[in-house]
Amino acid sequence: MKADSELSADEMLLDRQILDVDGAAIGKIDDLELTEPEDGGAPVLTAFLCGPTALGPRIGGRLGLWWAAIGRRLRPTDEAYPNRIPIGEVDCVDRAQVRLTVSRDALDADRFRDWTRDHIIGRIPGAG
Amino acid sequence: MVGRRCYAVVVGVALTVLLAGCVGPTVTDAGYRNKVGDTARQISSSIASARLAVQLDLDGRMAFALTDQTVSDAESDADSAATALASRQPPTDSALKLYQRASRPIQDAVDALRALRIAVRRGDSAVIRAALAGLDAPQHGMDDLRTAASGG
Amino acid sequence: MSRLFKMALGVMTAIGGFVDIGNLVTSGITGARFGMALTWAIVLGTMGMTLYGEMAGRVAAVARRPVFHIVRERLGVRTGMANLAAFLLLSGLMLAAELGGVALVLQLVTGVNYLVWVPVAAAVTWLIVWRVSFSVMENLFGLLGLCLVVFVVALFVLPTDWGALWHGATHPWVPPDQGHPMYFFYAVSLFGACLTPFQVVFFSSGGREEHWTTKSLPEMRLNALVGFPLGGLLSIAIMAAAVVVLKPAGVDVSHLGQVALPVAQALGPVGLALALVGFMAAVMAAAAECALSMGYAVAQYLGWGWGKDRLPRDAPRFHLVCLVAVLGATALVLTSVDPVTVTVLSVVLGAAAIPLTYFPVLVVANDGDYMGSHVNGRTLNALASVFLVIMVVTSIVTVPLLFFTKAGR
Amino acid sequence: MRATDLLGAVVYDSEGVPVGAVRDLRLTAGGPPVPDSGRPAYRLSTLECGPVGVAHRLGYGHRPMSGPWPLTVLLRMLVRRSVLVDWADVTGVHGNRIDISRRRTELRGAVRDGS
Repeated sequence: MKADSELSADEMLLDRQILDVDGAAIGKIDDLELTEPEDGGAPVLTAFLCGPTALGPRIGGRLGLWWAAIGRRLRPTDEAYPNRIPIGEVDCVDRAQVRLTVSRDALDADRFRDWTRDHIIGRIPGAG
Repeated sequence: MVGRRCYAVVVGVALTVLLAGCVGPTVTDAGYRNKVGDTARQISSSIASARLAVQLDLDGRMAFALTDQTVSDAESDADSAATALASRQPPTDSALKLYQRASRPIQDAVDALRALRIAVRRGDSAVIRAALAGLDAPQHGMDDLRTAASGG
Repeated sequence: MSRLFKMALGVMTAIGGFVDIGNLVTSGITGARFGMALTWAIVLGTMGMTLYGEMAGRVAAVARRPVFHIVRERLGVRTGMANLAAFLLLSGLMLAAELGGVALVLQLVTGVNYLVWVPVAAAVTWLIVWRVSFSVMENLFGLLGLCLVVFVVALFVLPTDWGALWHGATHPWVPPDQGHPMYFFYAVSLFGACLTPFQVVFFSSGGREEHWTTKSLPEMRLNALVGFPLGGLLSIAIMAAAVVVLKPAGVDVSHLGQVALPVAQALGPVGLALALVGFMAAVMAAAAECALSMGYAVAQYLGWGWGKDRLPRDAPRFHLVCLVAVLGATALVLTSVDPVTVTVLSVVLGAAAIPLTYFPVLVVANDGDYMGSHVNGRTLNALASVFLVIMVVTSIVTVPLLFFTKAGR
Repeated sequence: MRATDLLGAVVYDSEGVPVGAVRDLRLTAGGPPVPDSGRPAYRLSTLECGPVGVAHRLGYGHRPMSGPWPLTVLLRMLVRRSVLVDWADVTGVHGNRIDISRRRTELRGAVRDGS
């Protein structure tokens, strides 16, 4: 990953737009996954989390619960853990953008988009 | 959580006050006078609007359905203003007297606008001219009423 | 040559795109009621719009961030969401007003009740959103909207007393037959009609659609600094026409058709036809822009793909939001609520909501990390701060004014 | 652990005095390899704590903000009260509470003077 030697979570990462390798929008960095390594040292950044199940808890309150619940329904296995974008798939992070090394289709990150396309928008004539 | 509930209450109260302000009853003599003055002003504006549109039409400067539309709007505006006033209960004796003084010219104005609308729809320019002239008296009536409502 | 043409086209569409149902209605009403006394509100609103539009356009071109990216980035998830909700609510109201406006114009042309035309207006609006390309939409409707120049022509044909108009504009006292609350209520309505957040969201997102870069700045500035003020001038012309014809006749504007009467008096059927074409184009374009801006806002907040330069199936959720927006607004107009009342209400409430999106844009326009050498200068910042204060004051006084004047009745 | 579990949590110093809420996490390159890719990771090094989050969020902490004037002064003043807490000093994270092994007075300010 190409980035400065120091990143700040709130100022540079959270709520930034994620673009795939072609520049297509994937989502926002709704949360960061920090993992405590086996050597017992400080937690390390392992993945960006995105989607309703990551955003819901940040919205908080009843709306947040509702938001996360809808997100969970859209996941194939009713799983509560959000979409992970492993840090290894991140190409670069800088002030201008956050870009990945993979394409949107390889991630399977967005079932809501697929569902909307297949069930609503794709059925209207002229959707392309 | 408490903050949110507080917020909901404040919004609720604000909305109630706002809505109450929109349809609140007139309880004072001055309030009723104001209402009569407003009604006269609205009807007077409707007459002016219809007169302008029809005059332009007679001069061949109008097109499409605009004349018809403007005259219909004027009639229905005047009618609903008259109905709104009639639905208010005059709070005092002097208010009642004012209402009795007002109802005749207001009805005349609405009738004159109705006659104009019918004439415009029929399209006979002589009839239209006559109906247009018929607006003069109600216009004066409204002017007098405004003076009466604002004065003693 | 082609570059010059493009620039001229940009300015002309910015003029046509500035005016919408809000400007038509509020300029007509205030001209007939207050004479030129409220000209300052249009001038102020147009200056604000120019300032805001230029900053949002610059941020879109240099930092590549349209308005609602910034809102979420700088205000956070929760405040950003409240902001988004307010924007959607007010733009939905505005969209209803625009759709009602299109239907009203069709009623004026055909004589058939406007409620019949509402679904037609909605369908055409949605078709523009769905398939018409961005540049065709902007250019076609922007140029047709220029037909509104007949109001300026009308002023020259009518026996206009220019000295009296100028005197009225430079002596903005409250007319004796109108109260202060009413005067300031309509001042807010004019301010809000010129400075509509959905137009800024559209302008900056449109910049991303057209792939603006730092090189596009001169073109963008020309649109904002020349196009918007000329659009404001058009609003003043509409007001002046009402002052010359409607005010002496004692007509109080409460219908869209009355706004066109001065043109009929000056120029006859041909002028009237042009005025109605101008109304139609301006309001139709605004309806489509309004629906699109709601889609842009939601997609930008949640990080979805958006844009008219791709097929609908590649940005399905963006198109879903636009579709739902059009359907919702249509349902609102079909309740037969008076479109003119909806218009006044939406511009006034819109005025109250301006700081919500203006503030984050102002902050990011000062961020050296994003903007490099294109950050706001000192003078611009001073002006922008003054406007921030004006906007905040406006939003504080709006609701009490709405209450005291019973929405201007 | 998620970043937002830490953001907003209140930090207490060794004497139990609240230092402020966590406003930002600083991540430094050069950590151990990440399991997913085997590449070196960004490691959580510092918590930035302060009484007010707005100023930080808007960018008046570390970004080169050129104005507008009254806001710059006001927001910078708020940020100046923020302090840095090294992750190494954290002794425990319990829900919304973070305990550290130092006293408040020993902590560095988040904004260097003059910046």
